[in-house]
Amino acid sequence: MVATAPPAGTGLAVSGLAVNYGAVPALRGVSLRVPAGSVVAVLGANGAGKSTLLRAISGTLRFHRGAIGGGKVSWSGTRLSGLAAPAVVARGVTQVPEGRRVFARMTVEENLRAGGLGGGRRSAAAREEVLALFPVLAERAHQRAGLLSGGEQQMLAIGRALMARPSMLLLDEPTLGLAPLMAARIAETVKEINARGTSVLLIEQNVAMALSLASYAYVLEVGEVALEGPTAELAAGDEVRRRYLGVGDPAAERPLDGSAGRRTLGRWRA
Amino acid sequence: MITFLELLLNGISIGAVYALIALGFVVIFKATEVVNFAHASLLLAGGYLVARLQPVTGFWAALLIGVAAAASVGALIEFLIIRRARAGSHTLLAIATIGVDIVLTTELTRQIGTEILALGDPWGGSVVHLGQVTIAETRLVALGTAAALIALFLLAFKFTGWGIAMRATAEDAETAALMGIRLGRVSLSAWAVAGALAAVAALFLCVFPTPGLDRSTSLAAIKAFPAAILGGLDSTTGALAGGLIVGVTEALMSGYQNQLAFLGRGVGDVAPFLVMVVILLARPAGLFGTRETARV
Amino acid sequence: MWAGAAAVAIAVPFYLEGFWLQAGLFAMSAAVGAIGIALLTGSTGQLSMGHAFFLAVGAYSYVYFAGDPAAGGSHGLAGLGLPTPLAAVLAVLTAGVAGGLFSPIAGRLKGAYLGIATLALIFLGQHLLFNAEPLTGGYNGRAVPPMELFGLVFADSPSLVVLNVPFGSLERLWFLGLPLVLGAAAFARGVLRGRPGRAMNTIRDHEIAAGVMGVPVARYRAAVFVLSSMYGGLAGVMLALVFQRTVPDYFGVLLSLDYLAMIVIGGLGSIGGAVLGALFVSFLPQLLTRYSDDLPLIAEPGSGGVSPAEAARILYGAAVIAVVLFLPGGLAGLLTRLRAAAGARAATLTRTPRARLTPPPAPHSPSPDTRS
Amino acid sequence: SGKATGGEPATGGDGVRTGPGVTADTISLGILTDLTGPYASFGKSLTQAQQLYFEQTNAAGGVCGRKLQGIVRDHGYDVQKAVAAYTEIGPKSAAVPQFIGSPMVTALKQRIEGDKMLTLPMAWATSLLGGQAIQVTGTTYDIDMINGVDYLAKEKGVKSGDKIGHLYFEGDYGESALNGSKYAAGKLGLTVVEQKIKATDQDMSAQVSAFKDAGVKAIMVSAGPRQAASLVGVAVAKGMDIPFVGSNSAYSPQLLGTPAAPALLKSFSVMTAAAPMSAPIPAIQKLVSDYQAKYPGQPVDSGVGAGYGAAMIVGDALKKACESKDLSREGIVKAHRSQPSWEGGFGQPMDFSRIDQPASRASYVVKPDKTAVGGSVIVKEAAVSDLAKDYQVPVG
Amino acid sequence: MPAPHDDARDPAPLEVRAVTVRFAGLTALSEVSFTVAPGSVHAVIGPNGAGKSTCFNVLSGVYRATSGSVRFGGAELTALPPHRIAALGVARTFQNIALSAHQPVIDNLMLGRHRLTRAGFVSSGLRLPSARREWARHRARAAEIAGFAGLGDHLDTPVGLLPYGVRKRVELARALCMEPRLLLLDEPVAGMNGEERTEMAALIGAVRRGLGISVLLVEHDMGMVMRLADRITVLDFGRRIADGTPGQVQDDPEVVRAYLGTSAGQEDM
Ligand SMILES: Nc1ncnc2c1ncn2[C@@H]1O[C@H](COP(=O)(O)OP(=O)(O)OP(=O)(O)O)[C@@H](O)[C@H]1O
Ligand SMILES: Nc1ncnc2c1ncn2[C@@H]1O[C@H](COP(=O)(O)OP(=O)(O)OP(=O)(O)O)[C@@H](O)[C@H]1O
Ligand SMILES: [Mg+2]
Ligand SMILES: [Mg+2]
Repeated sequence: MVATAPPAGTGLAVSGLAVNYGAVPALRGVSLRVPAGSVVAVLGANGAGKSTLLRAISGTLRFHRGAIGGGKVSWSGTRLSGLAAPAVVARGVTQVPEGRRVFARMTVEENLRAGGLGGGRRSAAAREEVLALFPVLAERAHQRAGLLSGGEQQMLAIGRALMARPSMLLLDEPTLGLAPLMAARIAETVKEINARGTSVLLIEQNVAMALSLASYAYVLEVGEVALEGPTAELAAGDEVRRRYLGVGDPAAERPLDGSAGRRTLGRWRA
Repeated sequence: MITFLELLLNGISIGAVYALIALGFVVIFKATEVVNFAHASLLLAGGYLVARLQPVTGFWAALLIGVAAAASVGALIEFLIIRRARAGSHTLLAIATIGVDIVLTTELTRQIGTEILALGDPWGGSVVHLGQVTIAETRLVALGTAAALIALFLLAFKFTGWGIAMRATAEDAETAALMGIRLGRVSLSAWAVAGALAAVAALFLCVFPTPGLDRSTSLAAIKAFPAAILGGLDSTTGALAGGLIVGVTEALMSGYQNQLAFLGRGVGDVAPFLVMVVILLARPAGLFGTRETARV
Repeated sequence: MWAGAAAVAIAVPFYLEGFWLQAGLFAMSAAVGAIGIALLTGSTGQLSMGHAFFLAVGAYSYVYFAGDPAAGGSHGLAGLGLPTPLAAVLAVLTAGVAGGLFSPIAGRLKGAYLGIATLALIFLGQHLLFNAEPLTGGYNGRAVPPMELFGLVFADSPSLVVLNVPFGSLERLWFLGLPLVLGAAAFARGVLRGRPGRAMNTIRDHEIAAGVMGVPVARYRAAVFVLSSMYGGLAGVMLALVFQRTVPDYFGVLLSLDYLAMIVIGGLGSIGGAVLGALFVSFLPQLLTRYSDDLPLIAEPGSGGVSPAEAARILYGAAVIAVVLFLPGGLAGLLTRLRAAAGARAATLTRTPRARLTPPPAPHSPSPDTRS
Repeated sequence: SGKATGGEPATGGDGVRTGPGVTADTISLGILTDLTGPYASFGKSLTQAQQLYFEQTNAAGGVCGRKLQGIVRDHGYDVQKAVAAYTEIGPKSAAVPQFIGSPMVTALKQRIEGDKMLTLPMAWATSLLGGQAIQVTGTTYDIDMINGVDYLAKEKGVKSGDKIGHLYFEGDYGESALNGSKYAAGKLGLTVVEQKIKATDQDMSAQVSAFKDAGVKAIMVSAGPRQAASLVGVAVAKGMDIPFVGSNSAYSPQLLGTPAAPALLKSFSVMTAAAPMSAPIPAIQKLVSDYQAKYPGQPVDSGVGAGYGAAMIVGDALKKACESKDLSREGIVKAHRSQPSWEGGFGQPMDFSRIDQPASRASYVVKPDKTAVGGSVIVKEAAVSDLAKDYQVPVG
Repeated sequence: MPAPHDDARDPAPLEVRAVTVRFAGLTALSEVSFTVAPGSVHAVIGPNGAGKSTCFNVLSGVYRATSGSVRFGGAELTALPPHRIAALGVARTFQNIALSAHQPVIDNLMLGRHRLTRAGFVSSGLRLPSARREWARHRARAAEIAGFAGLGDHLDTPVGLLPYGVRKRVELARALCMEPRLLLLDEPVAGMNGEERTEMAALIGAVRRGLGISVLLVEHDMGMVMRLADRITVLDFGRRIADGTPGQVQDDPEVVRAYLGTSAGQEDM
């Protein structure tokens, strides 16, 4: 895929974004672009600021006592930064939160309805599409969402977000804690969603998967963009492989038993 | 037998009023997970306005204004306090509502002073004879109103977008916001609805068999606590069931207190609480409440 | 600094008039009760609106255990005539037993549910107090036998003059109340910092984890409830001694709510906060009444404006709201912050302050690290 | 330390022995009232009437060359606040012409007696009798009810073998009253059907059902005005055409604005030791016009008469104490107790010399009246029934 | 395998026999059986919703089994409440971190010592010397365990301020503080990056080497499972579909179909 910068005005543009939690800076001058119709990945270690980035876009920073300190976010030319979450949804940008966060006490069906509340009127059609994408949700329609397994919950969370018929989907670690097969299912789903014309900003720990899905990727490190480029280049480059794929890292290859230097813990005798 | 029927009917009808009050707790609890201890003062506020206005505007207009005003007081509490303290825990917010209750009740009782205010309702002191059983007309109206309102809310919670938005917000405000739900509106509307319900309940608490609204009216609201909780704090059906159980228990225990002398005098007041304790022992989340099922 | 505080505390009865001593003693009793609630609500996340009941149990059992059956006179009130210190200890234990009897509920319910369930205790308690006349004296209550410790009677007679100051019951009780409050606070602190405290906090933060780590959750909830009712009982005994009379009306819902207000205003979860809150809530109405003549906002009694009692209630209701809105750590948190600010100004950049999460432990707040 | 001096009696320049609360030019009187609690309306009338008395007395030169001064403390019907307030104002008061609430007075009984503080409780329970310093004015609740049952038997056709109901509050008030009705019923061969309620109960439907079921021929009411209104209203609506007789605290003119008014006007009467404010007694008529002049627009209820009367009793005790040059607290109590037949111009004479007897045994029968001052008029002049005459009052 | 000790606290076999767990209208586990040999690392894998966490919840007493038995040492676990199971030396971590966010790390760890300590309300309240001595002794051990888990620098930091990966290690350390005979780890590396995963895997290996206890492991990271586990049980829809050594399981066509999707090697991403 081509990774040239898209013309301004289409897609998502983040420029010089700075976010603070109280006095603590979490993002410093982050700029990135998600061209309309593309999948872009953001990678980074725990605490790099990936979720913070999504919160800044979706307008949920205030729930974490965070605030935008500078820069701006815009979608198709309209400014998103400063808007409250429902207003962002109304402009077609929807986020699937980290850790799924389904409404545990409501049924699957009701979760889906909740997802459709902020969006347009055609929720019946949206529902059809979501259930076609995730047939298991139809089977479990009347079960309480809190009692679904992790993967089922993740599907519900994505399905729920799709109920708003977004043109831009923000996904925060959708494969967190999912079985390999399920992670692959989710990856397929992301592709399918994208194929239907929705742009996707994907945050992942599963770097290999992220690189295979996205056309362009950014790597965040302690609140700043440390690396960016077309995924094909990144995947080939040593730096990403070593830092995030655990490939080529001697530690990963180290035999687990009998390693030298590791602290040991003896039994406790009382 | 006649006495029994009469007591039962009385219990059911006063129970309907308790159910209306309990419904107010339930609405707020469902929307914000906050137990609203200020409900009694909302009730007093609504009743007070109706009583003050009715000589000027006539009963129906006064009732409308009173209901609207109580709704705005509820909304104002949400807007000024609950919304701003969103970060706090629910227990803390519940205690904050105790603070609200203290302030409002003190000011309202000061305003009411020592008067007994009539609400000027059209039913007056008339009674209806059903066979040999007599019952105040106001109580029948209360029963009908409560049943209708409760049914309405039951359906609303289950089937309307408003109901779903409310429950979603209660559970996880941030995620609800991500769904495009306007949290401010949801919680504001819940408090407004609770205020309106409180005003309606105040009306029925202060009409005929009771002499009118006075400073102690809000104390009656305390009986709605066992009603709300024995039904299950998050259940509309529970509010109805709880209200009726409390009303009937109270009426029967007071009516038969001479036969129950060994339990001590005035057992009618304690009975609702005893029933509540017994039910909670068997079902810690109340009769219809959802049991917390945690997954780890 | 501690010596200074001790000296002031000891000097108080020599200088202040009865009114202040009495207010101080009420506050001491309130502080003990509030510590009990702080253990329950602040540290374990359980709400109780029924603590007035345990104060009543403490007060009435003391009177019953200490009351002289012969002196009951025409009222024929029952009493065991035990030595008063023993009666006080037994009264505290009785309050504990009463809390224990409630443990099937206290162990199983949590949060606001428990709060409302405990309302039953108030109504049940008052029903008993009114109806068990031979024990309680019914509506009129009973006179409280003064405490007698090492030959010293904590009453107005026989008269006693210390350093030229007549020592009546209030002056004498001061020296009984002070060590009791300090002891109660020290004990609670020990509990919170020790093994039980950690278990309690985990029950508040994550009930299931607590169970899996080996904490018997229901038994612990019940045990904390019992401990907290014993604090209530002790507060009741102290109150009875100051009051010299127990009356059922006093032990109502409002009293229970006062206790909740105290721990919130003081700062949830800390013992110092409970004590501060108790001082605030008990002194406020007394101060306003006392100085009503000089306060501009407050009307003369009977003139139709805001009376001191009303002003006090409104102020303390507002204080509860204000604390929840603006002062998450309560008065205790404010003090800590002020002290930290003062410390930061005094000491320069030599030390880095220990990391601290901003909001204090709040019962039932979802822990931020749950990924579900 | 400033505490080193006590409140010992001393003798002033004018040769009058003085105690706490009395200085060279003022006599301070403690008023422990309820302005924010359930008895606020009563407390307000009482307090204003007493202020009126102080003003009038001071305008006339005061007592013993000293001005009277009230120290008002509102306890809001809360025992702890009352105890605190007494602790505060006790040391600076010479007497207490108003103390609302029998639980509050009972709680402080020992201290009041110990302080020898002449105290007039505004409660009429028999449990308050028996002390030197505490003076219950007028009748006690039980005497009123005895007179009431007697009235029912003599004039309302209640006869031996009938049942009468009694609705009463838990506590001193209700139970004292119940004692009276039971005593009278026993003497007259009636049975009492009891219904005990709490001050927070509002709706008396269940109680009416029970009374109706028992077939009572009359109902005594020793509860609050609200409960009386509900009881009478419901009973009349259910077609019970029987008389209702209330204790003096069961009625308030405000009830005449409620839906229960017609029923009350029809069937309710009240027993009271004090003449109603509409009574054609010159002293009362003067009081009413003075009060209305000072507090225009304020209701003139029974609290006005009770408060003024109580202030007058204390004022007279002070005057008598002044005559014997002893304004110490003992002196005041002694002077007060030396009056076997005090008559303030308000109707019935009172005997203050017996500490174990009510000051009077005569009750008026009054009934609600919309147009009358104070909302009630006399139906039957004060009289002591034969039953009440022989009645042995339980003390303490 | 470490040399066996003759110790009463030696790991006993854990025998899960025909355990069934039903929720309203749903069978989360049906007739599942497996045995964890003493001192071994046993993995339970399976797709999401297969019932792995449910299994852990039964083992730790959080859920009650509808039928079946779980024996550990001489005890029948299905009849016991969580704290009694903990008393037998069964410790677990949670899939979703379950720590007290406002308490410092050391206090969270000391909670793990709960079952091993005695100080009650009275002795703590009065600060009896016995309670203080006990505290000092156990704190030293907790600090040792913290050091082992690489938490030595964070002892006084409130858990809520720590990064996710560190919190996961606090969870493990807290479980270790129980001095368990059986350690249940529910997705210990979920949400971690490659480096943190390696770190955690090494830690688990060291635990097993140093303490010789049995470890029951639920994990989706197949690379880690394959390297660590002695034996693997595979669940699908609440049923056991395979049980065997990593090699056997990896090649089991049923497992490939239900779980791995492709051959296991590729999952090591
Ligand atoms: N509510 C908050 N208050 C204070 N600091 C926060 C808050 N949320 C996040 N942070 C800090 O901001 C930084 C970025 O956090 P963020 O959650 O965005 O990271 P992340 O890249 O999403 O990590 P993960 O992979 O763990 O999800 C971290 O240092 C974190 O500690
Ligand atoms: N408390 C409960 N009530 C009802 N159903 C439940 C409950 N707990 C779990 N379930 C159901 O049991 C099934 C198994 O869930 P479990 O959490 O054990 O899966 P898992 O194998 O741990 O999955 P994951 O890998 O996603 O964590 C799921 O379908 C879930 O919906
Ligand atoms: Mg994140
Ligand atoms: Mg799981």
